[in-house]
Amino acid sequence: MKNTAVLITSEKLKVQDCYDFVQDAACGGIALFVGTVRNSTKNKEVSLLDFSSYEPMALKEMQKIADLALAKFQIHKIAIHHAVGELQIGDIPVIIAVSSAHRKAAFEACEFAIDTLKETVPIWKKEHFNDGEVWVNSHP
Amino acid sequence: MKNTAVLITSEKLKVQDCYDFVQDAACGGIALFVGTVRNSTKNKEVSLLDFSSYEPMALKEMQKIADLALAKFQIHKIAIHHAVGELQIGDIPVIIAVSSAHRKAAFEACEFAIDTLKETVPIWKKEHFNDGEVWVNSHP
Amino acid sequence: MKIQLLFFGIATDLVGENSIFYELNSEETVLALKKELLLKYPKLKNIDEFAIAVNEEYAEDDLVLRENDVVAIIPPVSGG
Amino acid sequence: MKIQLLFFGIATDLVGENSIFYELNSEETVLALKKELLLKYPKLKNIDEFAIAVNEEYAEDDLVLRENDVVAIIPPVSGG
Repeated sequence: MKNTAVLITSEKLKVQDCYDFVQDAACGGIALFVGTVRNSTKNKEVSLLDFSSYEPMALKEMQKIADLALAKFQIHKIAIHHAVGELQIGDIPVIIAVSSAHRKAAFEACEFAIDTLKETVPIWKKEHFNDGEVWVNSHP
Repeated sequence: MKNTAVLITSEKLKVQDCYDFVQDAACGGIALFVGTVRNSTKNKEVSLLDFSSYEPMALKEMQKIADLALAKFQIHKIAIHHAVGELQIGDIPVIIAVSSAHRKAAFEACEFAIDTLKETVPIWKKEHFNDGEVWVNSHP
Repeated sequence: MKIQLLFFGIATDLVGENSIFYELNSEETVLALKKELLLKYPKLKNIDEFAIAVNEEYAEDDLVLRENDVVAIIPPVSGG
Repeated sequence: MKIQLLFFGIATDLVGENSIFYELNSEETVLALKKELLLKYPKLKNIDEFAIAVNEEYAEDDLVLRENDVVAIIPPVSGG
């Protein structure tokens, strides 16, 4: 039985899909993190975000995170879904879902996964403003 | 604008309802905890759970948790939903959803809320087994 | 003076009641009532411990009960 | 010997390419390639820093590149 699911897609992400993957009769709790596109960054109004990825490597890095989370924490299953392409305010770039018998492990694994994803997975976000655009994190 | 939602219901809980309540254009992340009914406890097979509450007081205690989470953590909104009545394996007794600009606060508030709910909210769980039933936590 | 007693969870099963009216001889504390209840309903000793809520708020042992208070017997909670 | 270079994120914009074939004079390290790229594409200095992935894995500076390696220029990631 597969206990990890990693996905990069240009379709809309669905919380229910991640929930359904990790849900299990043996688990007592599910922790989820859902990233959402904010309407501003550093007090500047955002119009949309554009996500691109180095897809085969990004999937490998996401799989490493999922495998490491399973090794480090007492969890049942983990799903890591990331969207690419243009996202509007309120859209969902990322979902992490983790199921476990006891909730502490699910929270820890969920936070570990999103923290690590933001450090290692080759996905890039360009913020579009009314007066221009900027690649996030890329400038000195 | 109301930034807390507390609910006790005998209807099925819906993750989407809690998500929709906390989602906000100003928030960058949503942390959720979804409790689910496990098929066993202490290696004994569970057939169903029966939740009862002292409803008016339980709602007050849930509201206190929501208000305290808003005061303690930099979060936007919080929803705390709890089901009562008979629940089957895989059903959802509780959902906590928290939105915030930055994810750390959402995780902390979500974990605080479920930990506190389990300590203070007057709701009781009776576990039914094939050979009997037991009120959880009640015996010396 | 009269108060209302509410029983929940295992306490309902042990006492066989959900709600009763109960006569106090005088204004007395929550602690005094707890002791009375354990004498009147010795089966309550089967619970690990129980808290008391007065008018839907957890009450300390030294709170003094008043006429018409709604007093709930709260066994260890197990929501979530 | 020939390698393939892939550019992502801001690096694509700065270099004006997604993917090119690139000739190395000899087997050389990732660090040597980084220095060469900064000379050939001085605009890459506008990025805070960049990592190198070889065949879809992050590479240390001392890794020696081989014929036909797929070498990706990885600006600071910003997923999530």
